[in-house]
Amino acid sequence: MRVADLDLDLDAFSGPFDLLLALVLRDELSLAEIALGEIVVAYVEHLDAEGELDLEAATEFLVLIASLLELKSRLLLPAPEEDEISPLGPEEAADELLARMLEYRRYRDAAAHLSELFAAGRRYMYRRAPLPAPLRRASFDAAEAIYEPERLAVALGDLLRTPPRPDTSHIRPTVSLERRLDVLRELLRRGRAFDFDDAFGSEDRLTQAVTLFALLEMHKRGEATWDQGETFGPITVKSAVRSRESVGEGT
Amino acid sequence: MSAKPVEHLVEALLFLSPEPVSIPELAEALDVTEAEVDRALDLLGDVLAEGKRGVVLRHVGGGYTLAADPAAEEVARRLLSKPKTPPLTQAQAECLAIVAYLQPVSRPEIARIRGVNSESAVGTLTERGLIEESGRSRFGAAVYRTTPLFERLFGLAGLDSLPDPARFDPTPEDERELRERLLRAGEQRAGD
Amino acid sequence: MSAKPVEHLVEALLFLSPEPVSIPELAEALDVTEAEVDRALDLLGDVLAEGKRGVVLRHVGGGYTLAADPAAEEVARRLLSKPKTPPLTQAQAECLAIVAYLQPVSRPEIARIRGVNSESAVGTLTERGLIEESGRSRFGAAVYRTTPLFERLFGLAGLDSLPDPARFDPTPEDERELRERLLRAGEQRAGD
Repeated sequence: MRVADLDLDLDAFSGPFDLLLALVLRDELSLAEIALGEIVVAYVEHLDAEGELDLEAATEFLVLIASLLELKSRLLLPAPEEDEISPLGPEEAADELLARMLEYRRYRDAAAHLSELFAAGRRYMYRRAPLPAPLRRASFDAAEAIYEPERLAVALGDLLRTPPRPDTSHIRPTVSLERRLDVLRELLRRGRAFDFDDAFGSEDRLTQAVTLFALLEMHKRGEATWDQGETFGPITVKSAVRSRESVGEGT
Repeated sequence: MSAKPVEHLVEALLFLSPEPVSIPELAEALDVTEAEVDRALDLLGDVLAEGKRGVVLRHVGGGYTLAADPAAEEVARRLLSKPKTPPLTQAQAECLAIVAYLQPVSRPEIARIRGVNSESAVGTLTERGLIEESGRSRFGAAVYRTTPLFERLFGLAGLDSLPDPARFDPTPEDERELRERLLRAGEQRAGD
Repeated sequence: MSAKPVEHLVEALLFLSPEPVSIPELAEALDVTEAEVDRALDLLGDVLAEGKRGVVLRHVGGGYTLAADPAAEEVARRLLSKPKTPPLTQAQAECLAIVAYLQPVSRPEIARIRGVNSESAVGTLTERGLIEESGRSRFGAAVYRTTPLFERLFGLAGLDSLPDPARFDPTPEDERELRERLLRAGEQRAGD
């Protein structure tokens, strides 16, 4: 878990840690009201529940909580009159710098020495050859039974299995509205009227439904209309077009 | 280079090269004539004759190479041979099962049963000494059988102690011969 | 094995082993005392001293190994078409020195000593196999140590063959002079 997602339930705030940070940084929440100790407790509890220490996350948490503590201490403590941390005197500064320079020099010179060793060492080339085959396998005398014979029988069983038929249930037949419109128009051109059940009774349900939908579309365009004498009775589809020429263009 | 005797340079080259090196290759690398390489190899062959040192000069497969004295094999095994018995992969287990139950069996047959090229698994099994070539099929393909080491590593008293695959057989009612059924199942898988 | 002189078997083992082999390992494989191995290595070292043959005996990386005589380097690179390994840059050498002497050491610590970010040099050294991560510091930073390859490539028998770093410390006079210079520089800056 990322530290940012650490869920907090404090007196003054409840929500994820990163929201708390955002609110504090935008001055929408005063750090003075937040008990930072509670956040630490929440984090330790979270660690306890997790059972293992994610070092990256723990480091991130330490950095964040440390900066919050620093911010808060600045808020709570009176500002110093002037910078109380006096700069190092020239003597101390020189000593500190000297110590660091000496430390660096030691490794710089050791580095020069290593570079010489490297230049000398890389003239030697070593053999890079695989071991001869007999040495790459277990010796017969030392060999112990470490494999399960069962494994071979299972593998053979796997090989005897023929693959199941491919599952095609996810492939759905498609019925094109365009195609159904063409069929309806063709029927009307031939006979001016037809019985829906006679024409489409043997089609599957999807085709029937799309055909019905196509019929509604034609009705809307003024191409077709229908009669149904009684509920669930036969439907007679008729052309609503007076002039044949306008069929297909009547919108 | 000039001061270094040619036979020493040849020794260094053969020492470094994992593969045998031919006389023309040596001559080119050393920028000397093939006759000089020949002479150097003669000298080196005297010094590194079998029994003289720990390393011997060998003439194999169109070139020269250095090898450890065979007398050192036993101690070398003690020092270097970590038993090469890692768990079998599924591909290796399948190939090994096919060889174990059908032996002798050819590589094309193994591939047909598994439905995939099985060269690498067969190679590894051969390398580890679990299977070995036992001749050629009528069509010239290498045929394989299991080795005594295989029986050792599987704790089998003999090949007839192999477990009955019927228990793991998804189509036990089918009474045809195992080989035929495996081939048929493999072809169906490949036909997808 | 009995008839075979120990130094010949040692030679065969070192020839076969891809890594340097220590005296105890040799003694165990050969089933002889370490003193006998010592003696055999002495004999072998005489025969395979630099310049005597094409192969030399080396004591590196905590053990013994064979290498081609450096005189053959050029012809060997030609035969094996192996380019020369690039030398170390100043930054890499410094990082390597810090890791070699202070291991385990973290990257922030390396950066503190060198005074600059050392990410790229540490990365290259890791890639070249000269150093490796060996864990995490208390603060979660990766810590580094040198590898056996480092010892081998630098011809070191072991880490204790690294020269005493005090050897690289400046003399007291140098130190005094350095301090004077720093003080003068500090006064100048303060006077700005």
